[in-house]
Amino acid sequence: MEITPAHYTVLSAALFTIGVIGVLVRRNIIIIFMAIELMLNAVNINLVAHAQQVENLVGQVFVVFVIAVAAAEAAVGLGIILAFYRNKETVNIDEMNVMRW
Amino acid sequence: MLDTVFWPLVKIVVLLNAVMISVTFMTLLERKVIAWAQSRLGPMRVGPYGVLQAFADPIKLMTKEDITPANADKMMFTLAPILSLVPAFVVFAVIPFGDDPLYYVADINVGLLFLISVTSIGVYGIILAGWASNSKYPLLAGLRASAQLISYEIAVTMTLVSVILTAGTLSMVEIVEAQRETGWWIGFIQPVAFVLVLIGGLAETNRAPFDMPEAEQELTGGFHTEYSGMRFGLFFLAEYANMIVISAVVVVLFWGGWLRPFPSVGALALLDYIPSWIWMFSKMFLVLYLFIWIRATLPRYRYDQLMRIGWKVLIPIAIANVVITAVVKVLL
Amino acid sequence: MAETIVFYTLSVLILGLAILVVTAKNAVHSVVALVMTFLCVAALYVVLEAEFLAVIQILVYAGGIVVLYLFVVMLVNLGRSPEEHQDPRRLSVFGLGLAGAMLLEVAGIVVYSYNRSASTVTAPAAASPVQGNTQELGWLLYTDYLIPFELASVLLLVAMVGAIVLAKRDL
Amino acid sequence: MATESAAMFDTDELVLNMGPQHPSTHGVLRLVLRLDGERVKDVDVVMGYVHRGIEKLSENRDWTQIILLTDRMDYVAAATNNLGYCETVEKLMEVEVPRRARYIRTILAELQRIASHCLWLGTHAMDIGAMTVFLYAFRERELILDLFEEYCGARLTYNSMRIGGLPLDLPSGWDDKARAFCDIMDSKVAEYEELLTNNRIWLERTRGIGVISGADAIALGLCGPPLRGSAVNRDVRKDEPYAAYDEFDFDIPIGTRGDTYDRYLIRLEEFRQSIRIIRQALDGLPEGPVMGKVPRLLKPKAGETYHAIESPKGELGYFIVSDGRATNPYRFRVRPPSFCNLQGLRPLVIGHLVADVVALIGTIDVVLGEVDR
Amino acid sequence: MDLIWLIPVLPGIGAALNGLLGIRYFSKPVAAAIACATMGGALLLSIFAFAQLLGAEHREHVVTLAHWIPPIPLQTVDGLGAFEAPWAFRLDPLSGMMILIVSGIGFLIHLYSSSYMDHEPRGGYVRFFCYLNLFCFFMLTLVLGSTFLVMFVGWEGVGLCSYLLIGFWYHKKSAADAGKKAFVVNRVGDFGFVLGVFLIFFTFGTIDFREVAEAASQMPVESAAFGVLSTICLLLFVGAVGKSAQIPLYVWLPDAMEGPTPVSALIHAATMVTAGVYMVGRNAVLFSHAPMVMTIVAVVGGVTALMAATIGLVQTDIKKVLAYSTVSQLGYMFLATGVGAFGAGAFHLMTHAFFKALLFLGSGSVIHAMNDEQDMQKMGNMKLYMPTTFITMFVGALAIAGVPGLSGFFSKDEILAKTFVASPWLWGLAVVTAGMTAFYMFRLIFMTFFGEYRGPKWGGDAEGQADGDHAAAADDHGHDGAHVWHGPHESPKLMTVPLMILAVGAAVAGYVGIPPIIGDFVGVGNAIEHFLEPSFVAESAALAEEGEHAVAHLSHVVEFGLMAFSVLIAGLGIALAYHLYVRRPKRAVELAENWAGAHRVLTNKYYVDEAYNSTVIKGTMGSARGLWAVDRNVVDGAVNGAGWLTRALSWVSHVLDKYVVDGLVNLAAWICAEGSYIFRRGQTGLIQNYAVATLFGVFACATAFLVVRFMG
Repeated sequence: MEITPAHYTVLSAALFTIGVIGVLVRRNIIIIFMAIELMLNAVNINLVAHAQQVENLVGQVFVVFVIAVAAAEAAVGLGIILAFYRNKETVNIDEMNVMRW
Repeated sequence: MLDTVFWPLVKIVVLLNAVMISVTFMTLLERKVIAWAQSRLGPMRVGPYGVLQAFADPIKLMTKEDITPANADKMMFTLAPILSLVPAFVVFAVIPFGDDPLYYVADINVGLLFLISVTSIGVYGIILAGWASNSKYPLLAGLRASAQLISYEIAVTMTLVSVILTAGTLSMVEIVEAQRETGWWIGFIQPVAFVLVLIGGLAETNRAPFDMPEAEQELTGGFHTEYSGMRFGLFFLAEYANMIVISAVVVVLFWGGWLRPFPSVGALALLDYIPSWIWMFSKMFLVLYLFIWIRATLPRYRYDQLMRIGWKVLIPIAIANVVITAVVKVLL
Repeated sequence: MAETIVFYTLSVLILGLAILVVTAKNAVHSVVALVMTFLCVAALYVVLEAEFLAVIQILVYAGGIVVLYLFVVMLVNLGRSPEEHQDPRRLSVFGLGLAGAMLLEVAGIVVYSYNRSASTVTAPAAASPVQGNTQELGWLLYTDYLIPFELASVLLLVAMVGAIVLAKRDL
Repeated sequence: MATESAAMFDTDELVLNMGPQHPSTHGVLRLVLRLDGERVKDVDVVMGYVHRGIEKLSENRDWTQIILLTDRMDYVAAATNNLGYCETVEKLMEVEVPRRARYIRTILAELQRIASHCLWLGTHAMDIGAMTVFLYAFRERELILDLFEEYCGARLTYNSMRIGGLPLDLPSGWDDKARAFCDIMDSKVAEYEELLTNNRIWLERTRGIGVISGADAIALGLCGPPLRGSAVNRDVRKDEPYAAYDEFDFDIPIGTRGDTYDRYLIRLEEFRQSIRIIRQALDGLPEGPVMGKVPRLLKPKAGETYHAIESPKGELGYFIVSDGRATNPYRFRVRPPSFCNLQGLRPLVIGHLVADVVALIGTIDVVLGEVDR
Repeated sequence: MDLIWLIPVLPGIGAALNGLLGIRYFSKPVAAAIACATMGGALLLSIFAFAQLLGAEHREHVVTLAHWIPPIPLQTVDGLGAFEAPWAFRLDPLSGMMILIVSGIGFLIHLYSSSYMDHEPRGGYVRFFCYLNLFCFFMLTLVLGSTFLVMFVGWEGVGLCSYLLIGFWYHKKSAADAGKKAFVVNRVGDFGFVLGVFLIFFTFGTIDFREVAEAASQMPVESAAFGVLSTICLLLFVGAVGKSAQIPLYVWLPDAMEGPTPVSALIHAATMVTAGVYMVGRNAVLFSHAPMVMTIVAVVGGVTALMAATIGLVQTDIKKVLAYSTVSQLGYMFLATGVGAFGAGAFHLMTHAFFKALLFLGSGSVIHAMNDEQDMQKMGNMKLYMPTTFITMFVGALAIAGVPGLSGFFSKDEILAKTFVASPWLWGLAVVTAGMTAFYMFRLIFMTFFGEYRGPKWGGDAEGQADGDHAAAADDHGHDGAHVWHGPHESPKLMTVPLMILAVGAAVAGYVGIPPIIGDFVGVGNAIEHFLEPSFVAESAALAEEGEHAVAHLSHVVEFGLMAFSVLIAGLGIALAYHLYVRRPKRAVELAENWAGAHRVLTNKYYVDEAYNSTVIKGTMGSARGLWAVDRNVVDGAVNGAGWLTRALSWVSHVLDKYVVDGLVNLAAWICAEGSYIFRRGQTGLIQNYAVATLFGVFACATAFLVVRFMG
């Protein structure tokens, strides 16, 4: 059976869903960040697969940008986590509610 | 099928064995060279002049009891040495040891980049070893080591960019070919880059004077304090394999790989009768000897000094080197 | 045939490891599973003839970003597991169901659309002056996408400054 | 970015136990370090692991037997310990020591100083990672041990002196061997200097590390090279000459900044000065007996005395009380230089990095046998 | 000569370097080297420029550096004039002589100071050289300035530097006060000067010296009426009086001795205080057209000379004696200019610069040797300890006393001769002053260098000698109070060499102005007068003719007689001093007791300071108090009334605001607060709940898409 972009898309959707579930279910914010990385990767798989299919490298170009954004997000996000951890001694997202009403 | 699967597999098997054997002899060489530097004899008991020491050591490591500390994370504790060994071996795939495809496993078009990226995986082994041991010294050493590796990786990668600019390709084989065509080894064009890669290589393989993570006097052995037996042996193997990789990279990138000296001088064509892989190995041997020599000579840097050198000296110089190379390249 | 085998193997690995990332009790195990996932994704890129991206995936993601995660996990040396405390108002189960429904819907859309238009649309790029995946990608980045590329570099610089400012204990 | 997080894994205070089984604490010293990241905030120095009660034992031994015990204090400089003890008892009994014996004692003490410094240099350099120097220094120490072996038969615990003089005269030809050793040592000191003195890494590891002012050093009771490193001119050999030191010409090196590098330079210079003293002593070696007039039964009259000499580690003092009736001391007390210098470790270490701790243990040059006694 | 602008700028650069960088970074030798090097450069340039000037055909050279003030239309007598001031420097014989004096003596004093100030801490040392260089910059600007305004920049600048340097030891209250006093008193004079410049512009429409002089020479001599020229001159003279410490504004100069001695030598003897004389000389044409003012100048000068000399007779502070001597000699110079002998005044200015700088530096050397002791009663027999200083100071004293053959003789004698022609009364005054000058100068010499040593004891001689090296070593290490005094000693070379050079200058400087009666014998003319002539005379034909006429009337016999008489008077003064202070020291004390009243008046300087205090200062303060009372009661009352009104109005507004406006706002807030309970429920603060909401949105969209696809 030939592998079509549809296969990749479904794989990507599944990976994305796992990421979404991680974001929604886990309470450790570091793991939530990792789930977000999974989601970004799902998107990347999609982009690369379709780039190959349409024989156009633009999709890959955008993967490069996604990776750059992911790096920036990880750096800043983890910086915030560390700063938060220093003040509150926790990384539980349920306890991060000081900005609530 | 034969060409795409069988022969590469054979080459891989041969290569892996060669690497492992050369690592054992590397340890012997190191002990001997340092012993001579320190006016003593080194191992003399096993075999003539201690030659068989190279086999005695691994046998000892393999037969020793393999202890897992009670509070260690068992899975990670086992995974860590494997994680540090695999990348060290994988990178051999793209190193060309001679001019014929026979002498290398693969010539991929992003070879150098592949090499850099796979090496960067090796850091996991060290961090996880430190963490999984569930002990203070290894954790401290593991964090130190990974910080050191990542810092120097930036410097080395930056420097390699200038080499890539000079050679105009990412393929290891083509880099050597480029040196043959111009007749100039890149080491002569990019001496600064060579020195940077050499220093960065020392740091990335945790060699003196950057052997902080394994500073026996300070951290009693570093991240592998809790390891024993063959799991310790795997770390050892990985470290020396990495040294060989660095030496091979330095030779390929800067000193013409398998090329004979003065590749453009026809009068020396006589030297071509010597097989290309002998050139390669003898150059690698010189680089490795230099590493050992440095270890015998220099004291150790302190951790903060080491990080300072990495971030405030090497990286700026590397960036400047890239910029200058780019400007020269554009102007020419 | 080979591609099929490789694809399914990798898919199973990716999804399995991803599930491990999300479910692992210990954050360090999560991180290791994440690295493995990324390596498998890189392998998938090779299958998709995107060698440069595969290498970048390993170099940046596996070798850089995830190391950062590992560091943070080790630094955040918790006395108690973050999963101990749970807010009663959270809607985890609802979210789980919703995510599952989403997956089904997307799969449905994909299957439906591909069944409808089996003919694939190709939009080959204008003839590139260079050959090879890396070179072509570079060409695109430095011509058509130069401004986004530079913006990305500025973004990274800002992120770097921001991370240092946030992480430094006393400024 | 990754290293930014790495550089700040100083999130909480870390208590690190260094020793007693640690490769670089030179024996069985235990340090409990309180770290802020890599920086030492406080340190507890725990010692006593090799306490053998030498002082108390001595109060139940014959005067001559005690010499043997003193060997076991600073076991890398046994002859110096012998010398200090013998001279103290001689002072108590007012015994005249023949000139030849005093000369030989000086030679032995200075050889011992070189040997001790060799050991120090080797281990200190080893701590900082320069392992080749370690083996070089031990090579030269071996030559001294050979000389001692030829003189008294032992290589570590010499038991090489007697109250009132020496047990033996020098073997024939010994002085030529000693001269030959001096020539060898001269070139070897230059070799050490070549490896370390201008080595960039060595400088970065030692210069400005463990700075202590002269006033602080005096207040802490430091002695020997750590004191002189802080620009305090104090050397018992010059200030209160003993043995035959007043007859020789030598200099006392003094530091300026009081850091580890200065202490290193001072000890290296002391190599040269010791060689100078040995050469002078060999050239001017007088003829005569090596044993003074001492009664068979040693029974000093009642009284107490304190006498100090300059051991390689610093001021080594003996305080002895005799009640005039027994053939053993009534009270025997040692002022060990290593013990006093160890007082300086805590102020030196605080504020430095973990990696500097080993360098600082090395720079004060303690021998735990002497600290614990 | 086009480089003359560099002459002032070089020390300016030195000052900037030392001031901006030096105080923080430079070591003492570096600072001193910079200061001395820039001054040396200025001196070389000055010599070069002067040599070129000597060789030039046309002895005037103007260099315009830049435009400073562009032409501004301003009202003048002749309608609108353009007020314009370029940065221009003028080199003519008068300014040529002045730059030589300023840069030459300035350079020597820089050298001297580098040793004299050595006890200062590094910061103070560098600061001192910064000020000193800055002073030289302004002084050279003053003398080189081509317009009144450029000159005024220098004029104010030297005033500032004088203030800074007098108050150099600002932690000492007396020094700080003296600085303030000098500054305030100078303000009075400067005010007159500024008014004079205004009037000049209003009258002539220009402020360039040459143009003013040319315009003035066209105007008639105001011998009968007190016209505009006289007014200008009087105002300018007020400025000169302030700067050059003449009656009634001389009071600041003696107090200025609180500054370091090199400062006293440079600023308060050799250069700055002569700026007044220079300015009057520079405007010779104006002054010669206002004979009434000239008379005032002469009288003020003469009376100042006499009065200061009398005060100087009894002072015991070595620097105060020299200070009053300076005031007195400045009076002499004004006397000379007042009688129209501008050349003689300038000549005396030059010789005075030499010997007075010498005397001050010598006294500095003595003070230095005596460990900062200034009271002559506590000195004595210093010639034993410091022969070089003694010899050089003795030469200086001889010169100032007017002993034949030395510089003071020539210049003073010329003034006397010219004065005799103008008015025998003033001549009498001047001769008496000359005698007093000789007396008090030699009183100083004898009290300081002869007789018995009366100073404090120090460690025994032998011990002192043995510790010499140690003391020197200690000096090298630190200057923070640990300086131990080992008795009077000769000063270091850096201090004595300038003394020697100045002594040679004081001895021979007079030979450029040999009076005609002697010059006729040896065939040498009065070189300096001839040289300076273009600066003074050319335009004022009328007066020059009159002067020539008068001098011609003076026969050689009379002139010789005058000369002999003044020498005799000086000799008498010296002899009297010798008698009273060497032969019979007790006699001096007896004299003081017998003439207690007069002595008290003189010691208290005629109670001038006290008089000023009770009149001028009290008056000023009283009127200030009155004005303050008016301000408080009337002006503040009006302001307070307005304030009260505002408050009353604002209270009304406040009530309105509180109950009406705030009520509305609070109502709106209350409504919001009550209403928000409904919406607040959704804000759980759980990020994941928000994410679920987002996901739900996506789900809805996807569902909608599917529905549309399948339905459509």
